[in-house]
Amino acid sequence: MSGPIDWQFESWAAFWQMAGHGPYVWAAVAVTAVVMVALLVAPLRRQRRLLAEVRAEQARAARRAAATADKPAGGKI
Amino acid sequence: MNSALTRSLRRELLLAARRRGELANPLLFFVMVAALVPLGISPQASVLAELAPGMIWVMALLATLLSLEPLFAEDYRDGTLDQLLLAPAGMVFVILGKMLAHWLVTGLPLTLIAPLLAVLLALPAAGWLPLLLGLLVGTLALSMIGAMGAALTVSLQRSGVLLTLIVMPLYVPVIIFGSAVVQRAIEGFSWLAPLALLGSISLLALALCPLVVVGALRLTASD
Amino acid sequence: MAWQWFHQWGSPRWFYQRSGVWLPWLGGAAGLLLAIGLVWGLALAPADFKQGNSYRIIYLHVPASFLALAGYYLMAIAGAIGLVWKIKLAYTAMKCAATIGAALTFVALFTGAVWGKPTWGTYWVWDARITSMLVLLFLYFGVIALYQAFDRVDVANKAAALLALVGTVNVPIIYKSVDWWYTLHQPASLKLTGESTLHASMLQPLLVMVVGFYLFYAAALLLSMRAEVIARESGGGWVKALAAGQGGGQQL
Amino acid sequence: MHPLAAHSFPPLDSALLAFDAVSCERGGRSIFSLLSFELFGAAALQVQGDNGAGKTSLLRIAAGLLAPSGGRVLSRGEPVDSDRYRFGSELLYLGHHAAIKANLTAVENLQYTIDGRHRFELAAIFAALAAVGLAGYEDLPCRTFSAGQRRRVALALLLLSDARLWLLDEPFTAIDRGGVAMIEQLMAGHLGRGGAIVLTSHQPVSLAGLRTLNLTSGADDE
Repeated sequence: MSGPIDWQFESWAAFWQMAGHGPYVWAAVAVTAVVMVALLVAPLRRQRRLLAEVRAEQARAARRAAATADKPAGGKI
Repeated sequence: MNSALTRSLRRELLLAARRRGELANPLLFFVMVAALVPLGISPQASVLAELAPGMIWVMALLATLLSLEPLFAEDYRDGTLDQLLLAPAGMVFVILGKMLAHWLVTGLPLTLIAPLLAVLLALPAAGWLPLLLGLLVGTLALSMIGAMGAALTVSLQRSGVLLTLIVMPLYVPVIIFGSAVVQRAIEGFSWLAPLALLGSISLLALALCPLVVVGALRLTASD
Repeated sequence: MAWQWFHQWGSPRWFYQRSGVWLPWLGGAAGLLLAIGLVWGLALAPADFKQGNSYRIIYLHVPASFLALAGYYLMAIAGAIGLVWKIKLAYTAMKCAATIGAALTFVALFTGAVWGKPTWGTYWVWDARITSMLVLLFLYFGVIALYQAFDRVDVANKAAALLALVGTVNVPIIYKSVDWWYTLHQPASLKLTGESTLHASMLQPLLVMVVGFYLFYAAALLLSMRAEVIARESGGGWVKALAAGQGGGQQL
Repeated sequence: MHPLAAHSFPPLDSALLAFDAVSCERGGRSIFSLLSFELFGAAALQVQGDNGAGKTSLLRIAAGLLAPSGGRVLSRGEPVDSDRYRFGSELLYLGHHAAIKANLTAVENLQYTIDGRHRFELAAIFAALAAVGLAGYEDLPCRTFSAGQRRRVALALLLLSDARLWLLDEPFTAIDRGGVAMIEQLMAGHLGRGGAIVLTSHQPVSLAGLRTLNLTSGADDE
């Protein structure tokens, strides 16, 4: 990095304004951040939902076993 | 009676939610056709602004046509249509619920995504609000009138093209008043008159189309 | 040995465990690089003499554009591997790459449009590069829509892989035809992402951001593939054990 | 015993369903003509005949889906079309295809019934699904079901609905042996409550008091 860190903007306000171009730059940063966070969070939530579905399937199988256990001669597919 | 309407509406929306992937197709079509216009004609904003009102309306019409075919076809195939015809609680309301659900699932999203097209086709700012209001009202008429075509052609195998043939002429007034609303606004005139006419067409369609659809479905069930 | 390693990738369980090990490192590195690159690009790099500060969007737009295109080719290659060697994991990679690629293409388009406003006064300009990017987004949506249209997964895999391959052949043709179309209609004017020579102090943060984006892409892809693998192997014993395990505590 | 509905139907003063010299034409070809029969409570009629003899057409005419080319269809002494609402609410028609939505789960198919008239509690739905042998499959989407399972979901609707007249078109298609016994048990229960059934089937149906009507040979053995 050549020389000491030279901040381009004197204050946070100037950094936010960016000489008039602030809204555009920060809008772009915001949308990019939202999309990237979504790309990380969505798979994790999907994984949790899928594992919950696996548990529900096991409960379903238990119900089926219970149904056939008490009336084995009953209508079974 | 309106409980039949609300229950049918809820049922159809639940069904639509289960096929979310398919719902995006008319929207994607809507945006893609918009991208083809400049490629075909010219990227200059001035040229595009001239075409934008009419183009957006034609594209909304084509996108609605695209989504009409499965409206009754699936019910016809799995036997649900017979049960629909036997609904004692006023079949008209059950059908109306189905048609409103179709509008909520295709017409409304088309309206909400229209600003994106306005940007792509460089529509002047004056035309944005009229475009939204016009589409909001107009897509209702598009769905209602389109449902009639779908009901008439439900029992045919390849009904896609025939459906378009039947319905396109009926869409002419909607297209004329729809693009007139936006055109007038861009030129600075009052755009309420065409909007009011468009609204009356939609209300007329809302009242009469379900009856025609019931008749058409009863017709197909007895062939 | 290499062949055996190549086939090891075939077993989803093995993949799930290996990716579990790499993921924290990958995610950490990506986060670090992105943070450094962003601060460097937004706060430290000098303003462009012509465009002022709005050029700083380049630190998001260019990496996203790179990944949009690279992601498409990666998706197509994964599809090809699936078709040729019948490796299910390749199809999984293809499906997940499609979604992430589409998202990053959207980011590229959005940042490009926002950048266009201060530069040219309107959000959307039919610039050659951006138009091609829009067509690329439609290609992505095409692959995703085709994949979702089929109920049976194996048919969906093959169909989507085929469409992706066809797409790769078309992408260069599309880009060239759009360039030709653009020069046909457009009077000479600044190309948005032309090779205007960037000063070194502006270029360095850009490189950091590009690497950061690639690492992020890899991390997001692995995450998405892990969820997809669980979805496809939900019948498997190891998934049931994982479900039981995850019923209580949280372990990756 | 009918697991759900306890009450039985009130007595009838005239036929629940009556064909008065009904004839049917399809594409210019006469399917059957001048057909008459009457169906009172606690009675079942099996319509037999070769393929194309018009069994399904007969049921659709009875349900009001198909207009007869001649004669009248009466219910409680009046033409069916005069009061479609009353006749509709007393009737349940089970066609060739089980009117089941593939994307909905079994429970949702019964919760959101098409004609919007029925409102069943969840417990009743689960009991009905268990009675037709679908315990454990309640919250699965029906697209994962076999044809037999989908038909059972439609049969569960028979249990839940209070319709007095059942019109069943080939109710046994795609049903295994255990299922057939279960359906016959359901029909017996329905007759016990004073309901009426018209069904078409190629299989022999073991049901007390069953009359058969053969469309091809025209025999109508009372």
